[in-house]
Amino acid sequence: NKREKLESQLKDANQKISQMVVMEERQRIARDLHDTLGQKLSLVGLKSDLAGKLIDANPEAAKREINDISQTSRTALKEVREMVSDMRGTKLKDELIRIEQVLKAAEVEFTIKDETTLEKTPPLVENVLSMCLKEAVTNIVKHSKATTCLVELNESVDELSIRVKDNGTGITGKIDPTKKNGLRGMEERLEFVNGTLEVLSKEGTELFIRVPTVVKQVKQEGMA
Amino acid sequence: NKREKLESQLKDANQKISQMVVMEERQRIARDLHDTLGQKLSLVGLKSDLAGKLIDANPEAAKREINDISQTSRTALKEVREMVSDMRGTKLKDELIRIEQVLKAAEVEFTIKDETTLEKTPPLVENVLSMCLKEAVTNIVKHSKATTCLVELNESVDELSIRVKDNGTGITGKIDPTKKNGLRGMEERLEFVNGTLEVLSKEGTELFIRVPTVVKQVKQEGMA
Amino acid sequence: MIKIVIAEDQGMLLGALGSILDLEEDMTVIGKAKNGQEAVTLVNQFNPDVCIMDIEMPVKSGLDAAEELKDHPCKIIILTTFARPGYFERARKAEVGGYLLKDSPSEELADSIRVIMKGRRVYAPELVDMV
Ligand SMILES: Nc1ncnc2c1ncn2[C@@H]1O[C@H](COP(=O)(O)OP(=O)(O)OP(=O)(O)O)[C@@H](O)[C@H]1O
Ligand SMILES: Nc1ncnc2c1ncn2[C@@H]1O[C@H](COP(=O)(O)OP(=O)(O)OP(=O)(O)O)[C@@H](O)[C@H]1O
Ligand SMILES: [K+]
Ligand SMILES: [Mg+2]
Ligand SMILES: [Mg+2]
Ligand SMILES: [Mg+2]
Repeated sequence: NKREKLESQLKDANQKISQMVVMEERQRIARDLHDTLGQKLSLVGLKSDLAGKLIDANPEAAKREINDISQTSRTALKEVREMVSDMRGTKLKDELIRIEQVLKAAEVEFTIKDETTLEKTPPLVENVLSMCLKEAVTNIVKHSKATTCLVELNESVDELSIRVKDNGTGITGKIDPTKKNGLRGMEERLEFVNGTLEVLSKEGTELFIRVPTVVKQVKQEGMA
Repeated sequence: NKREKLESQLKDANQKISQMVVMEERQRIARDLHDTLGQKLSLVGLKSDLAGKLIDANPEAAKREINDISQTSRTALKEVREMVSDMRGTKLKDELIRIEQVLKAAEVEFTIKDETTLEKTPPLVENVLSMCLKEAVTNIVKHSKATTCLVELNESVDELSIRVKDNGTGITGKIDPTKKNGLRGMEERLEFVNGTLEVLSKEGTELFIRVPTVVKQVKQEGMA
Repeated sequence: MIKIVIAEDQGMLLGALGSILDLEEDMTVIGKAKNGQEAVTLVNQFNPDVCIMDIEMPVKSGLDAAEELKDHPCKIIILTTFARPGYFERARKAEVGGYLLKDSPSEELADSIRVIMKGRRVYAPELVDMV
């Protein structure tokens, strides 16, 4: 069967690409790690030895070493945190804080209803949702002339949803998909985690974003 | 045109998967980093403050804290080192040096003919080839009773090849694929980069490994 | 007395290494360099017994300096944090006395220096493994 053969080739190809990409990414991270952390951890090791030796003969010098250790380890920790947060993408709860600030600055009245714990939400999904929320609010500020914005997050057994509603002009006119990336980008990334986007334009604009709780990595259906 | 449409869908799918995989991999590494390094660095920070405070009142207790710091920082670095080495994969030229040392230690006379620059070889291919070379030489040391080993590397416009030849017993008897992983693992990984493995057993053992230089991410021929 | 020159571009590390080795009774640090070029100059000027080198430094790397000092009687010890492809091989070819981890405990570092002074070579397995 031609179609089956094709699908299996596709699966193979995907697997190869995945592994290749993972390796390249690891190498990049390895390089980063090397330069920032190795040096600082070596320094802490050496200085602790030094402090140990100085403690009886010269307690003041030992204190200075210990002080350096404290500083160095905290700088290193900060670097690790930054690296980790870069790698992890944005948490949804952080994005909520950010959009609150953005809307406040734009003098749009903000209401939020958040019933989610996000306990079982995979990081990838959170990342995609954060990105969607960010774009939705950017659009409100840029295009809607709205005075209010409502964000509603819900979690059920099998799905997570976000509603973003404004009382502005609504989406008027045709969207030129070759020029505008925001809404299309949202759709594409959502598709990625089997999610959907609905856009309603009536008494303002309403976006309804839904993502199933169990993420399937590859959509096999309807490929050919 | 159906076939063209299909190929473009395939390309899209591959791109999406790559992105997803990178994100997941980053998040996995981020978690590891956070757990291993974050913890230890926090501990070092706390203990250094404690040691600073103890130094006058109780220098012996301060020494114990300092000792912990020394241990903790070195363990952390060891963990980073292991993570980096897991992440990095092996360069072929490095593996060549390593096998030279291994064969020298095993008192097998080693000849190498290397005409390659590997300038255009993708890291994944290099990694697979290094792994094959490592296994081939491990087998020679473990099984062959050989006194000589020849490794020949060649690069042409469209392929990279490695020949590994020993003057030992040759492969005798049947290989039980449920128990032996080395040769099978080589084949599997080579397949991954569209490569092939030939095994000859005659006046010793000869492995011939070939990988096309232009790694097509997806085999386009015979697709539809 | 074992006379030592240290080359390391990270200031705090240079200071800590210097102090720690100076505390050993049979060792004295006679010079500190911030790069490979300064290290070569100090070694030629003061003829130390041992020169401890970081690898990645500005102006001239520790490996370049080690190669330059290959025929000098001073024993070179390379200190590094992670294995990088090709580094070990270069160190070996430059016939360095030691190729050690920067974070090796200071007792171990001092012991290695004494062993290397007797003409033996000491390579950290963590760095050799990954060649
Ligand atoms: N909340 C909204 N209120 C009113 N109009 C909107 C709203 N959101 C989107 N639009 C309209 O839909 C168009 C498409 O939005 P989209 O986010 O895809 O592109 P963009 O914001 O113009 O550009 P980009 O996001 O690429 O910077 C906008 O140009 C705007 O006319
Ligand atoms: N160079 C060789 N000379 C002689 N016999 C060999 C050689 N290479 C492989 N063999 C034989 O082929 C068998 C299969 O090799 P293979 O590498 O697949 O498994 P293994 O080395 O026994 O186990 P593993 O690699 O999983 O540790 C070996 O058990 C050995 O009998
Ligand atoms: K001294
Ligand atoms: Mg937009
Ligand atoms: Mg084997
Ligand atoms: Mg340096």
